[in-house]
Amino acid sequence: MKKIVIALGLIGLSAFALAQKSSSDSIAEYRQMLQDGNPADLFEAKGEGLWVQKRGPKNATLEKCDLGKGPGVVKGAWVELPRYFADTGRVQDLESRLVTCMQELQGFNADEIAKTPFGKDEQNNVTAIATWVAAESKGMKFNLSQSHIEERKMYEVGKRIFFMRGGSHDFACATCHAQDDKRIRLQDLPNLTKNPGAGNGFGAWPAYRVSNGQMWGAQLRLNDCYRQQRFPYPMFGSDVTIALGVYMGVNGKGGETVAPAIKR
Amino acid sequence: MQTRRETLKHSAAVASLLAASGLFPQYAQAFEKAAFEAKTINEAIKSMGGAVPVESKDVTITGPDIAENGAVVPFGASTSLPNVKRVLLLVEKNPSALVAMFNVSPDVEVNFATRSKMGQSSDVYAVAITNDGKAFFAKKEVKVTLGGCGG
Amino acid sequence: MADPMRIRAQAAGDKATVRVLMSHEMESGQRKDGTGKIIPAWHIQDVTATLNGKTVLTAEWGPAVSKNPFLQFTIKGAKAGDKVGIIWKDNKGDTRTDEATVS
Amino acid sequence: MQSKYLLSFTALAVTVLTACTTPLPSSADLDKLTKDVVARSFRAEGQAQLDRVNPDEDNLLCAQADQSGTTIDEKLATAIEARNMQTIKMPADGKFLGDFKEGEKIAQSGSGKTWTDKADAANGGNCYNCHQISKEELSYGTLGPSLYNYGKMRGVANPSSQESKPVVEYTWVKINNPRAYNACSSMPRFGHKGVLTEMQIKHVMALLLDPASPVNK
Repeated sequence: MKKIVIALGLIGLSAFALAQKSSSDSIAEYRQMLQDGNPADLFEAKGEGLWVQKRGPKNATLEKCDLGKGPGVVKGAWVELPRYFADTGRVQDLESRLVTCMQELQGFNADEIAKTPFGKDEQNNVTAIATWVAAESKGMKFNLSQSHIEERKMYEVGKRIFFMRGGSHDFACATCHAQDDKRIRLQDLPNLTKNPGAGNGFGAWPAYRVSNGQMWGAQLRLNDCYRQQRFPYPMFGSDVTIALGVYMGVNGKGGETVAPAIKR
Repeated sequence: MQTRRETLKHSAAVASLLAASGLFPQYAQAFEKAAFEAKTINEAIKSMGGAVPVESKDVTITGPDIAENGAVVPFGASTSLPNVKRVLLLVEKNPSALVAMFNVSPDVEVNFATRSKMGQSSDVYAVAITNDGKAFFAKKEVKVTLGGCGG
Repeated sequence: MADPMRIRAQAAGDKATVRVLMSHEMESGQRKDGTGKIIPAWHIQDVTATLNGKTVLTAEWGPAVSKNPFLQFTIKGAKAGDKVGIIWKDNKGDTRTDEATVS
Repeated sequence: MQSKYLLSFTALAVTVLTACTTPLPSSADLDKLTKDVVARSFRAEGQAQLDRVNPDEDNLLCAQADQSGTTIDEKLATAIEARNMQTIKMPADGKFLGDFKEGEKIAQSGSGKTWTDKADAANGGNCYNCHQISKEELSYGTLGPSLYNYGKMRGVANPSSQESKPVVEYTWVKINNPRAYNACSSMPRFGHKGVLTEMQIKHVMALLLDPASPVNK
């Protein structure tokens, strides 16, 4: 009798293990099905158009924008960002750099764009342009510079912020993103302290989110991480977000960019 | 192996979905507003005519077994049957079952793919309607998980 | 005005596979806003596909088609250089037409 | 003559080196810089006020250890555990278990305390985000250990019995403030930080310990 119970228990267990495996396989299959026809393409096309469109108080295009590889060089720029820019004296990521260009070349007010909520007005345009810029580097490998002292300082600051515990739940970025093969619910968590997690995880944004049909840049990705971490609101382009970008980007060195990706 | 009873049960389900959609060719209109507003199968059974749609191995529905997110669920509907006039995609448990309808012409293959919202786990049907008013279907069960932090 | 579509049409043998992404909210009519009021359905209702100006496919969609819709179909007898056109119209009367060349 | 030459050569080498690679500031200076960066990067939003980015001593010490990839010094750990143990309040009415059905709802809910949550709304426990709990829920996280059969495995047949008391009290402390036992636990301090109310914690206790709970089936 006892033997039967144990045997039954085992069957139950293995059936359960099987169900678990097949559900993660099925979800992988589902994700695969969405790869062809990523709506990020729509934003990429829009961004490409915005780059060459005369806009803003100065009625100018962004074609002379320097993303770090010289005015107008787009291909390969994304995999080297964030980086130090001498003209602003700051380390900047793709989105904050685009806003600088929109101010300098087109005459937009950078502070106003930074204050605009995500998904509205010029923020939408920043996301679209970032999507196109990132897509232009598709398949290239992350190679962030650490030659300037400010870039190295930002890496160190980013590391400290990544491990900083706080908020009502004592969470840090590291609580969820410093181990391999962990998940929240069924969602796999990339280990952002090294590759492949850093390159594939952080390097996947801008990404199209199927859950809400929105295109999210890295700034919004980090912003919503902090919301769920129960922290206060990190401001657009703030040094906390830039430092984290440097930390994860440097950790992702050599990883191939998959942005713009399609995500849950 | 499908028993006769099961086949009948499925047929009835599809028949009522179809009836609910009001899409039998004899009722064809310009934009089938009513079709896209039909709520339930029960609602439809009443208006059910004589034609009974049959399950057919010549109709194919492709889609995931599990959708990580019900907001976007990819489907393909195709058939090797001749003389097909329309292809429908229906999600049984959606507030309105009919998702999309494709009018076939000789210039296209009877093979369409699109993406649907799903409120919950449900059977999903691809239905092919022939020029002479017969309806054939294939169905697939799709589970919808929510996942994520929910925060 | 609505944002442009992305149309990819690729010839293989004597046919061409067309993949389309459309920029549209596809509001389901099931959701409520902050005050508890139902947000009215707003969705693409009619889709027409043409090959060199001739209609080859029409479709009718409800609000259950996903936001930023995807559509894939195959045109018989289409070859590189042919023009594939897509027209959509939504239930508010907004419409958008885009064209791509088969490659 | 030769040594003088060598000396100036060394001096030159040093100059070149510093010019090429400005040395990083000291670790303490970088800590200070981080503090400044944090201070200017966040703004208050909803109930998420700026005090949330002023880590307490426990969090500071644990983050330092996390960052260096080491485990925290044993003496520090003991001190952290002791002061967190002092935060524990046993249930006023002596009852540790509530309703496991309510506990399941709390375990499922991931909401609460974010800047988009209403401050007066009930918070969730986020439990399934990190733990397997009941067998029916397949969508569970793996950051924490499985809690399936939690009470059963610990031999809890009657949670109010004398022999179950140590397990029941341990669990109460663990949910209220896990750092009373594990200085740098990643688990939120649900009671101490006011994430869950005493009543909510009782419901979660029941989910884990009530023999009738699906967890112990």
